[in-house]
Amino acid sequence: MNAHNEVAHRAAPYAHDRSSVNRIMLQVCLALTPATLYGFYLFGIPALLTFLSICLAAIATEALCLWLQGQSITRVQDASALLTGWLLAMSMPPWSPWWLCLGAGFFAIAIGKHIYGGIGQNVFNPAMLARVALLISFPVHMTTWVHIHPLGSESAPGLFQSLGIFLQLQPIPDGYTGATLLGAAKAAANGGGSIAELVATDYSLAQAFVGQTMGSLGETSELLVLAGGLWLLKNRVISWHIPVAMLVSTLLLAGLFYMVSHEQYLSPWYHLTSGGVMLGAFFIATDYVTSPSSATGKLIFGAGCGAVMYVIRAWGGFPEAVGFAVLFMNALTPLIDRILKPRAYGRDHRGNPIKNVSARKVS
Amino acid sequence: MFVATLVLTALGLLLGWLLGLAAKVFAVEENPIVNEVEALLPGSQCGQCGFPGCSAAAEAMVEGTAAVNCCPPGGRALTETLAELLNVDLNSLGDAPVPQLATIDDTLCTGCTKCYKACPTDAIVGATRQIHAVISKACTGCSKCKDVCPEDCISLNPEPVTLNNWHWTKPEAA
Amino acid sequence: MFSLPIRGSRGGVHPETKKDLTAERSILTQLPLPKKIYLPLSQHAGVESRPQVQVGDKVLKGQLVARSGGSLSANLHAPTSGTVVAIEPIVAPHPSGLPAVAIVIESDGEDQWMELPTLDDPLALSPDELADRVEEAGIVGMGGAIFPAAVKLRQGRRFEIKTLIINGSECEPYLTCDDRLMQERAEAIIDGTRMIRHIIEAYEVIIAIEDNKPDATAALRKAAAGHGMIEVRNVPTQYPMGSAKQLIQAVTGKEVPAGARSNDIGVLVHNVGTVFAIHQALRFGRPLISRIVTVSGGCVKSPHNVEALIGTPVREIIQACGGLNNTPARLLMGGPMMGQIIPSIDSPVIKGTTGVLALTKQEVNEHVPSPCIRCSRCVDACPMGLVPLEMAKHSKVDDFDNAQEYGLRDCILCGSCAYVCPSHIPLVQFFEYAKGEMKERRNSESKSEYTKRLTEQRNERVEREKAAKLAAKKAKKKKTSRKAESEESAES
Amino acid sequence: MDYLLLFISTVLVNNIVLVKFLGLCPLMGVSNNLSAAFGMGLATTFVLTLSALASWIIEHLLLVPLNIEFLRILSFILIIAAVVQFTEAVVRKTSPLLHKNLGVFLPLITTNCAVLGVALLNVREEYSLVQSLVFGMGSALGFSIVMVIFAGLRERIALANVPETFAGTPVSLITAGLLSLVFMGFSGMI
Repeated sequence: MNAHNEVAHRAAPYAHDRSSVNRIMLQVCLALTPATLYGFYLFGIPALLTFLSICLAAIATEALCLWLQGQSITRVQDASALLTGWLLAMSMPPWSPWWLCLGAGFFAIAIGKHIYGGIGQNVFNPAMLARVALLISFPVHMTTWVHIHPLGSESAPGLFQSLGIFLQLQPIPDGYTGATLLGAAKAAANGGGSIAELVATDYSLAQAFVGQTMGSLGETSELLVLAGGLWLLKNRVISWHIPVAMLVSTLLLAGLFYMVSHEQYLSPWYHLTSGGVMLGAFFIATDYVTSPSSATGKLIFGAGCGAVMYVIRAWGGFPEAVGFAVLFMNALTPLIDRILKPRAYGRDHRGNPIKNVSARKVS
Repeated sequence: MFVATLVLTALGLLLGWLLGLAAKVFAVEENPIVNEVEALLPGSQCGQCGFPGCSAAAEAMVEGTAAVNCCPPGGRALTETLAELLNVDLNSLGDAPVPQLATIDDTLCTGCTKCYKACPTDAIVGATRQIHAVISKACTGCSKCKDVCPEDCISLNPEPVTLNNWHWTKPEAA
Repeated sequence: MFSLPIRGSRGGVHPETKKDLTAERSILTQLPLPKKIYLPLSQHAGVESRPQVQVGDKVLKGQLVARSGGSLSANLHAPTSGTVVAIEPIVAPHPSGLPAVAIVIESDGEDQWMELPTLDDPLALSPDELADRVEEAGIVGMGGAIFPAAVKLRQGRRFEIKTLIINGSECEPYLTCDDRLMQERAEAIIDGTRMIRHIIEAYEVIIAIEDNKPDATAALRKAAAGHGMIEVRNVPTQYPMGSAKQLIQAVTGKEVPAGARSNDIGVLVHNVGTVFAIHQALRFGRPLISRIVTVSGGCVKSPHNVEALIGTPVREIIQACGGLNNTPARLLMGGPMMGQIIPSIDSPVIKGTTGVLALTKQEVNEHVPSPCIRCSRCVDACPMGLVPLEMAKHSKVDDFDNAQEYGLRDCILCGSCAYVCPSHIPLVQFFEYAKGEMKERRNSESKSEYTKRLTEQRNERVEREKAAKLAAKKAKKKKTSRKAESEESAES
Repeated sequence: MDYLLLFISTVLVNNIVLVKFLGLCPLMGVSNNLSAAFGMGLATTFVLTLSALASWIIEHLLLVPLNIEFLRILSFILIIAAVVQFTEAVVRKTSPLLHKNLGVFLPLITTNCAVLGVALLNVREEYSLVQSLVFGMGSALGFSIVMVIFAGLRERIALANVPETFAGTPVSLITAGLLSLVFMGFSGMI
């Protein structure tokens, strides 16, 4: 009678598809790889250092937190910390100093994730939380955008110079930094200048799309990010609802106001190809933990991300607002999940049994 | 100074009058909560809670001197209803006493009918000089029968697990 | 008669079917007679049936050995001739491994049938009489639901049934018992279908088969050709298509309202196995004493479908399939999605045993669960449109009200959610736990109400008795005082 | 248009809870249950709007003409207390369940610094009657929105495996801080 109790008891099903958390995380990392490599190419060795230090900090913090909570450190293998660090690195200024990188990785994992109990428990996207916290705390460092210096070009810094910049032993050379399109547009709008003029002189849509512009480490090439996102869609790692809703709502809102005034508002196409919209839509807003679970909920969530982002970009104090928008919608996610449950079989949308009892009783 | 005092007094009087009016308009008659609690309790006056009867227990629960899970016959369901009613955090409660069932050892029973008479829910069947048996469906585990049994042949045990009431345990998973 | 368009049901998963292990092999019918047969008294939905034999009695094959114990209970018959050697608790074929009382019959090797009644054409008899015979034969839902078939038929008779669906979907991986049955005994199934239709007076009959069983479809189409009103229709291959609610949706496009039965929308579903058993009972008077069982899984040497007597120990039917070539990681009754582990290889086959699976570790693919990452794959997979992740989270903290609200009340425990969960969370076990706990609470609530009523009744009675006693005492007192008075007066 | 801007600014940009850090007591106290938080939001909206209006009237028709501004805080609290008492009577009559859910926090709206804060800010900013009303309603709406959002978050956190050290109020406070961080995204808009 007792022998059977020793067998690990577990209810059905006794079958499983071959999915695992680790596999999902690594798939997302793989989808990010092309854009990341391109970022290294554009911004050279300092970018690589930024990337590595953030990822390492994230993984180390994860291990530390697991150890502190008495959990198995081998759970680092689920690669979720790597992905958080990776996404964070993608959205950081490419030549960030070492302390900013370590701090970012630590904040994302420790405050963003492990305060709530680790993987799956957090309410805000850890990567965006760290980015926003740093942006508010260190506005100068977080908006130091270097011009592109492709590997092999004359202006690209060598290994020692890169290390020097990374460790802040030497300053970033004069003339290496500038304003992004969104930043310049914001300045122009605030200063009463014409955005149309600014765009016509200094910026090109095609280059913005391909990624020949300055910006965050991995966000510049919308093309490669989009490719990675589509690959994730094809592999069913993410669903189409959030990205499509977010891009469409951005496009619609930006288009509407662009029609109102070409001078005051930036063209919707620039909105889509600048900053981290693509990265946000395909990789950040789609974070499982902090986005709604039902299809309708996802649509609303995505549309909300796009709308809040546009509102902040157009009228707020920050030129680049993907982080704020995603975090704001993260805060609304529990409500969306609660209100927009999927319709259950045999029930209407409000949860009452449907009334199609059609068979008459034979008395 | 005088003006200030006057203004404040006037203000106070005015607001007080308005509130008095509101209290009349929005008056509610409430059923004293003790009655509500007592109505929920099993009412078998079994005394397993340590109080002389259900109404005493209800009073103690409302006062907060008795835990809402002190009633074994009511079980978990009653505990939850009471916790909701009295606004008690379920997690703050200790382990509840397990409901018990009486069983009569038929090798020792002499059929004296003492237990039969003591049972508050008529859960014991049998007649004089016949072996008695407990209907588990009606037994609240109050142990009144055990106390009166001269042969000491009644024992109280938690309800056994059978195929009918077995269910999967909560997984330990994250 | 018009047919509604097939509307794909929502959710669902596509597990590896693994049906090729047994699908091409014909059913083994001539199994060696087991020495001992174990018939648990509870092989159906309701209460235990009551034994009608005593230890030492000789029984013949097909003889009634236990009678239905209540409205949802069923009769039990001796699967072979022999002697009743015990009526005692055995380890039940149930994951709990708890004891269940069973009638143990030692076979005498003769396998001698009792005298079977000669029957008129069942189609000429009245529906009620036929339903009685189905009940007499102890037939329960053979797809694993183990709900007494006669009860279902009688319930169906109280409604206007537009569509009778014969469920040949068999969506569980590995299982091919219905598939083989349909291929090899198509005529009998069609015959049984006609009888059921006759009983419930359905307007139309649809035999629904998943489109991964072309041979069975063809066989049934051929057998049904002569009889109008029976349509053999393919439904998409998708788990859990064999679940009545999903099948009804796929075939009729209608949903069964929550809390209602399929009867209410004029549909009745019977499994092909049940149909075959009904055919046997009504055509030949044979009670339900055997069934087709799929014996499969990576640990079985030669997987086959076998026609096994009810009560045969699992060990013996595995022996008939060449035995085990490995210690199985899991030994199951039923399919891998909704089946149950059995505590011992000596557990007997019961009426609802669709399959016996001995699965390797690799096939089961169990992992230590990790926390939920809210990927909502379970939400997409749920055929009922529920939110399994929230149901599990609330069940975990015993917040059953919210678990119900997120869908526990509608959950059919199909396991689609747990199958796709990348965190390997045992979602179904959470739901089983929550449902069990809620049942316990309901029971204790109703018991509490019951005992309360008993107390009140008792108090009333005690009061009455007291009052009566008091009255009697008074009367007596009066009498004695009068007596004393009279005595007094006599004295004076 | 100005009123609309004022309204939006008080709801989002200068949110009374997350930017001005007023009314944190009910934010922590009543936000563990969504329906209670919603009810609290409604009750506070009622009180805030009414007391903003009443305090303006008292200020401009009583205190200023009689030159007794030093009684401002005292008389405002008196008004607020009366409005709260009135609200409690109404809630108890109309929704006993909500009354039970809110418990002690309903009378405690009296000491909700957001209420007094709004009344005093109205005076400091020298708002007109309509502006005071808009400001009161905007603050109340902002308060309600944050209450509801926060309650949603807390219901989720209640199910999470929060480490023991942080479980309960600590993690709630951290979350409130992070939420405030998120609302900083709206800064600079107006």
